[in-house]
Amino acid sequence: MYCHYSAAVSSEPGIPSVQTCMGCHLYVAGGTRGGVKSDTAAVRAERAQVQQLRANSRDHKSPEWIRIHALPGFVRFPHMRHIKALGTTACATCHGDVAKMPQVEQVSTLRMGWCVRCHVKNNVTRDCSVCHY
Amino acid sequence: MMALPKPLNDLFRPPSTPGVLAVFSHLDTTLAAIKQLRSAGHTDFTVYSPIPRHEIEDALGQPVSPVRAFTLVGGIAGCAIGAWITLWMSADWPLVVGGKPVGSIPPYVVIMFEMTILFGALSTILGILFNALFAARRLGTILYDPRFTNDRFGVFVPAGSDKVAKVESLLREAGAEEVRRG
Amino acid sequence: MAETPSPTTPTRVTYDYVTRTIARTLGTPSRGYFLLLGAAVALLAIGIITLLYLLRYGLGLAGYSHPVYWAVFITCFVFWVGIAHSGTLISAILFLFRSGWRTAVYRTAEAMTVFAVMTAGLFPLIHIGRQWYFYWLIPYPNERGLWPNFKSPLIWDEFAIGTYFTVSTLFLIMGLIPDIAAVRDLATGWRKKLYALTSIGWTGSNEQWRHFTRGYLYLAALATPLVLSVHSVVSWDFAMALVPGWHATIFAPYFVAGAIYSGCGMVITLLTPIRTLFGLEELITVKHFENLAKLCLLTGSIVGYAYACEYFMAWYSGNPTERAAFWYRAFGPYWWATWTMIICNGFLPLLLWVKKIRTNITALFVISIFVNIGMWFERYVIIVVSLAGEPFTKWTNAVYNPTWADWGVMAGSFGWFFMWFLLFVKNFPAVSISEVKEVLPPPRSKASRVHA
Amino acid sequence: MTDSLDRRRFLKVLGVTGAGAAAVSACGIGPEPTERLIPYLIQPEDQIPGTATYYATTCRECAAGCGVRVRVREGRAVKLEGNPDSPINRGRLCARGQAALQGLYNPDRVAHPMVRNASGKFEEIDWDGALQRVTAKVREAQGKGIVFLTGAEHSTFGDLVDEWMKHVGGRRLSYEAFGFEALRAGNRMAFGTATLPTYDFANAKYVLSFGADFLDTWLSPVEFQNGFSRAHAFDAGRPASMAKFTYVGPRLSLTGMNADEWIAAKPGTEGLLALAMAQVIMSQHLARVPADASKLVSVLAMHAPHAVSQMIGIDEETIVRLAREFARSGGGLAVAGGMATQAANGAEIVAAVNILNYVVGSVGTLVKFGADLSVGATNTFADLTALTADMTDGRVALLFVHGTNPAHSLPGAFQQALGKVAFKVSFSSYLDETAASCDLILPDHHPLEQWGDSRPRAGVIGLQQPVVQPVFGTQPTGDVILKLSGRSGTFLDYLQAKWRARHAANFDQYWMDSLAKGGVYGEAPTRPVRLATTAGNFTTTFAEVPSWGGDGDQTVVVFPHPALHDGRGANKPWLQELPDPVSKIAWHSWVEVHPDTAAKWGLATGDFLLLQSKFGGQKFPAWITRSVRPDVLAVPTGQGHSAYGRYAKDRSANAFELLGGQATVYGGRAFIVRATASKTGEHQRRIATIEGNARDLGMGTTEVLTLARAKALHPGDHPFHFEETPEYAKEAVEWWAERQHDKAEIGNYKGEQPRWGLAIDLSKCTGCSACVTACYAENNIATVGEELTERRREMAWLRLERYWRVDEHDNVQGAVSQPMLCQQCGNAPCEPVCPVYAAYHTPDGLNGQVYNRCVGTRYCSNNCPYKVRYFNWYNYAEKDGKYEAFPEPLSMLLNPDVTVREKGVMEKCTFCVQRIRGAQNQARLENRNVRDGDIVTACQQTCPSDAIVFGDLNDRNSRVFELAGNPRGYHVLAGLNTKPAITYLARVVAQDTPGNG
Repeated sequence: MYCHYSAAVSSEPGIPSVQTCMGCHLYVAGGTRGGVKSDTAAVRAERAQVQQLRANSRDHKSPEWIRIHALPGFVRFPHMRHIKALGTTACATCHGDVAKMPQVEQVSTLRMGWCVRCHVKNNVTRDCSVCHY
Repeated sequence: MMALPKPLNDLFRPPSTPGVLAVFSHLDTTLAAIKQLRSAGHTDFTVYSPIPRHEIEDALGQPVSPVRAFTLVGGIAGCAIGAWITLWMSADWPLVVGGKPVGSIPPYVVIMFEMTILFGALSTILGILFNALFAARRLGTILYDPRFTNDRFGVFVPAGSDKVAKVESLLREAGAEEVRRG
Repeated sequence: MAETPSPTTPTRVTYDYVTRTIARTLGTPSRGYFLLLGAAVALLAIGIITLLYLLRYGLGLAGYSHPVYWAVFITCFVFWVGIAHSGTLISAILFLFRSGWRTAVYRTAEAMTVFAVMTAGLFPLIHIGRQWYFYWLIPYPNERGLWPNFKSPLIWDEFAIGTYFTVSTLFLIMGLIPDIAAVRDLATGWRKKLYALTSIGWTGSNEQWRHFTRGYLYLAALATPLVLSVHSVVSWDFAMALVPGWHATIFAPYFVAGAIYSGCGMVITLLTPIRTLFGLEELITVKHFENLAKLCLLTGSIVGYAYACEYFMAWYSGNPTERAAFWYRAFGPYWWATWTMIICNGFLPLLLWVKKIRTNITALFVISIFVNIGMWFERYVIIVVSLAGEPFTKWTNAVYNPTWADWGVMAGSFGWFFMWFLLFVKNFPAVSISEVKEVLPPPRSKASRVHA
Repeated sequence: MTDSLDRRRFLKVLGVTGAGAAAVSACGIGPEPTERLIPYLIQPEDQIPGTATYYATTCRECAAGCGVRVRVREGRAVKLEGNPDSPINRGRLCARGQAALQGLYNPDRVAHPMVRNASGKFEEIDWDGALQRVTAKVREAQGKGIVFLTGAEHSTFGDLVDEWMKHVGGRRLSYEAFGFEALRAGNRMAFGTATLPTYDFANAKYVLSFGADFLDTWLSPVEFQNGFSRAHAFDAGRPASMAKFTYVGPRLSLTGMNADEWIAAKPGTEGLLALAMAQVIMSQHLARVPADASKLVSVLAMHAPHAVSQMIGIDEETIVRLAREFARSGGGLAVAGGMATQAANGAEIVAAVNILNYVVGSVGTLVKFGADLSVGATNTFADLTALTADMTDGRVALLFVHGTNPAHSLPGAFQQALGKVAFKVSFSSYLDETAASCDLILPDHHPLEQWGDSRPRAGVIGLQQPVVQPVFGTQPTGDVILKLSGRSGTFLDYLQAKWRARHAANFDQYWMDSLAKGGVYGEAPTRPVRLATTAGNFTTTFAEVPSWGGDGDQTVVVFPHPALHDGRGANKPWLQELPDPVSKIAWHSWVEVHPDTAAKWGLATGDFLLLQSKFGGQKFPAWITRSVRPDVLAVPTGQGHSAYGRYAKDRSANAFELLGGQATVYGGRAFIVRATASKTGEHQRRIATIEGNARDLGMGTTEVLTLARAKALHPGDHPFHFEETPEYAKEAVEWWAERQHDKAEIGNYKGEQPRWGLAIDLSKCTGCSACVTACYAENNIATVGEELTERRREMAWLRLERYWRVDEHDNVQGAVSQPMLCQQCGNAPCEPVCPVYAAYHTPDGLNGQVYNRCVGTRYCSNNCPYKVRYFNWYNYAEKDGKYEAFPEPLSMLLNPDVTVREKGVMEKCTFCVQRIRGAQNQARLENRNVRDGDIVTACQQTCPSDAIVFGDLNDRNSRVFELAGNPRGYHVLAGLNTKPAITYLARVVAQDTPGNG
């Protein structure tokens, strides 16, 4: 919600501006595991990336994000309605527990059958033109 | 003839049965032979002919083939399947088109009909194959002559060494142009 | 079955003669045969190249123009399905009617059926906009949980054509088995192996015949309603729509008759060369052609009557749109197509009342060609002209012209059909051996007497 | 497993999918190619991704100065909509305004400064270098003649230019191809003021136009259309009645075809008619005539009906009848001065019409002086000819051109004259004819990229602000001039300074408000006018039918194209593909020929006709129509560009070539010439949609009522009842339908869900086609180009069908325009035939079309009686494809809320379902239901005459529900029992013999 600032109010969640990132990473250097300092490759890589980010914001360069959760062009997924209905904690149902991922990966298929099953489970419309137009 | 894996071999090439094969060049002589064989108490002999002749059927007096049962069952099953897929699939994700009911019978009748025909036909074929196959299994591998598909009739009588001679003479008298043992 | 030598076959024709004459047709092909085959393959190549273009760039290459959204492809589809019908008619319906003359011609007709359906089946796939999603029309369980719409006549089509193809193929193979066995017992070398395999151990024993004849009867009994249903279903593609000129209850019988009409035409077109090429004059006689001609005459007359009906109803109903549609058809920009069809299908068959023409094979051959042309145009008129002159919104009326893409695919379809047909007649008995024998007097030691 | 390893594998996978996507994208299968997202550095606070932001600015497509709101998504301008605050267009917009976006994102824009090198080719140059050159040139040209040529620039930018010119000792001229000299001269002649009044169409009781095309090109079309439809609509909040509209002119323009009656007076004699009517009114005391009009009696007497009817070609009775109708209406408004009357005696015609207005007392009530529309405030054509002369004689050393393209609209003389000018600088953003013959191009920002303002009339100032980042390396000319004149600051500072001067107190607040509202909107005080002494002295040109310049035997009228105007719209595919409202011809030009004339020459529609005037010759394909006088040929401008871009270049012919370079006595330009016409033997395959009249073509689709009949209607009446299912079938149909709908449990059949519907009032619709372009813009509809248009493959989801209204003698009286779009049928024939449910009925009553499910059997279109489904024959979005519809950067204006359809897919109108869902989402967020009016379809939003209303038919209180119950309402092809969701309200004609049975 802090990073994806518009997820609750708009169909697009929005990606954080570098400014937003620095909001935390000015202080958070990364690389702690549950408060315990550790020194695995993973942690080193993490630190490196935070350094990179800081460098970026210093010389006003934008980092390049790679889109993991991509839907085809003919599908509409209004984020705000899902959050409105399921609450902000519901992000995990599709995106998984991102907080615990060293490297974000796609946890759900994001395929139509997957969407539909959830819609049926929660007894919301299955009308085609709700997502496809 | 090519080799087959063991189980198939058992099925398609049953062990050979000893007996006598007679070749006839005329229909009436063949019929005569059949009559005499039956009167002599032979039941399980085989008649070869290039075409199906009702005289032979009559002479043999066998019951009507059970294939028709296959056809009936297949047809009914097909119709049922047709009804099921149409109705169930429409109901599975109900969508209204043209203001018509989700499960509207009239258009589905077409599907049911086509499925009836399809399954009826398929099961008929199976029926023929199975029955022919089982008959072959019962009779075992018996003598055959290539001319039977052209213009000759044939009669094969399974017979142990004891009866062979009797059968041979019987067939000769009936008018066989050639008699072989196997 | 007819004991006495049927008039269609001279007495010197014996079982042996039949077997050998027909087996001879499988001998080494002549140069003429290879020329024909080459031509067919060339046509097919043209079709395939065109198809690749359509796939890459889109259907826009064809002549379609709003509101004519169905055109030559669907025309060809209906044309080929129609061709298919006479085959099953001759092999199944006439079998049930026990008409002896069918035996000599039904194998060719049946092969024609199978290959015609194979050809027809391609067009719905070619003509859709996203050919690579054709399988969405098939009800298969999928991740999305979607099913096709069984209310759509196109799905009926898919089922009807699918069933028809399966059943007619089985029917053909069934009839072939005893004959393959016959040629197996004469053949040598690789062909013997092929036939040994394909005749699945046929010996002609009484047990086999017993089940075979029964089964064959039931298949025929199933094929008969099927053949009538298939073209009805195809006709409903149009009759179910509200386009004036399509939306008519007469369509099913009208289409079935037309189909058999065109089918018989095609049979004549195919038999004439085969007969001379393979020297089957003894087995396929003028009598056969005359009977086919009579079928043409009958069905042709029905078609002619249907035309008359359509126009009468358009006038009699007093429905302005109906009237407009048929006026446009006869006197609009497509008058030439309409009159071609009316002359070829309505008036040409009337010539067959004359026995002289009916029994003159050359004449029949020429007429049969025109029958095919006429029937192609009938479908063209029904489909294209009805859409082009759609009287509900005259504002959008437009004249449509086919392009090279339309013709290319159509040529390909003919190549595809004839390739299969030619390959078939050279590798399998094009005339039924066993059934031709059935109408011969069986060999007897004493002078033949008629049994009850 | 370490995450670095993870990442490498991850990237590899991505690479693979990417490649795969590329490989199969040819036939449109496979996953979306990998996206790489670049975040903002600093978050812009007014931008929410996925949510549109609107910015108010001013439309600069013509000088009317309509206010617009720009819909911006993720930094891209995706749609223009009228600004409701603007008193001029009241939230409406015309097709040209809608298409402004395609000017902004036009692929043929000049991306950077260019200079002509020694070899005569243009080469790129950096801004500093360019500016240095100009400064140098200015220095050396001082005293030798410096001229700055602009379009109609009544704005702060104009002031800046003037200042600079004064400073460097040059002069500014403003030029519009279609000036209003006749109008101004006529006003001076009649009232002694050369200003342009405002016309209050809304309150008129009778509208009489003498060739003034106030609905398409005259002065302020959107404003006038809005007003006109209020007056002319059958029941727009008034006791059921309407103002009759009579059109006098040689041909039916978009304006003309909306007339209830067409008086096809001989061209040039409109003035006579006006005077004759005035004479009747005065002599018969039909109105309270102002006292000072008495001095006209003698003049008018000379023009009594019996004296002039011969010349006009209209019989006396008609003239008298018109005079009576006009005067008795008690609110007659006569307008004159369109291109059709701008010829030798144009000023007199206007003067005469002014007199007509004056005698019925409309001047000051409906015709209000004081506002002085700045559209006409350009230099006269005479000034331009003078300039041309100066240039030819080398009295101009340095020429600046901005916002106008004289080389196209002034071919011949000006073209050659350009050659004589030592150095020419163009600020054009496109490589148009003028720019092409300049030495230096300093491309200007598009109006949507820069600051500015415009003063369309006294009291109204439209403010113009940049709504997107500049698309190319252009620079706003304002800044450039400031730099050149060595002044500090940007044009914004200059602009604000000027505004501060006007309103110093609490400026920042004032500025912010103006920005939000899109400008300051005040009322100009009406200035009373009296007849001038010159009012009566008409030249003898009225004595005989005027002889136009040139010899030829044909009278050729050159008129502005409603969409392309003087040609400035020619490089916008939307406008090119928009069928002309009258002829329905797209992508090329034409000449209008009357059937009688055509028969005489053995001419068929599509045959090319060579028009040869004294000044030039051009070929046009003939369009044979009854909407033009037999003795007149009419040709539109707009096409025939020799440069300007891929869509405009070498397309058809330039009608300006036919016109002379000589100014008329009142300094205007004659748009009527004599010419000879000859067949060339060439033929254009498809030129227009079929001709025909409402009686036979519109059967079952178009309904027209006489005023008398309409007045007689009471609520609950069903005059079109015969259109419904015939009695004998009704019972059966009803029974069946009920059974069906009961069984169809889901869907809107029980009225629980909304049923979206539309009401279209044919009495309001003028056929201006703004909705068509709006639909293109909103729904990412592909433009297919001339070749495919000829093959009937236009994609316009919303098309306008034009049906002639004819009298019993088959003479065209006018036309009915009917917007035809998907009717969203309740029993949609297209749905059941789709084998894959791509076409189906949504629960809220839409006729849904799921593009990604469609396999393209096209059965639905065959089964659609309205033929409103369109098929993607090619992949119009294919990069560099032969038929690519959105070449970079045009693709930037694609609406992100709408799928771009792929090859092989059927598409159609779905009532802007994206807007419906958007509104529903918003309502859900605010825990409320969608209110009536929340959802506005693109066509409804832009419609200048408010003819379209969208809403929920199941909501008893919605506007659309009320309209659907209107006795004038009917469903197209109701007999088919398709139960459409669109209700059309029959066109009412204020005439006894409407052309529809």
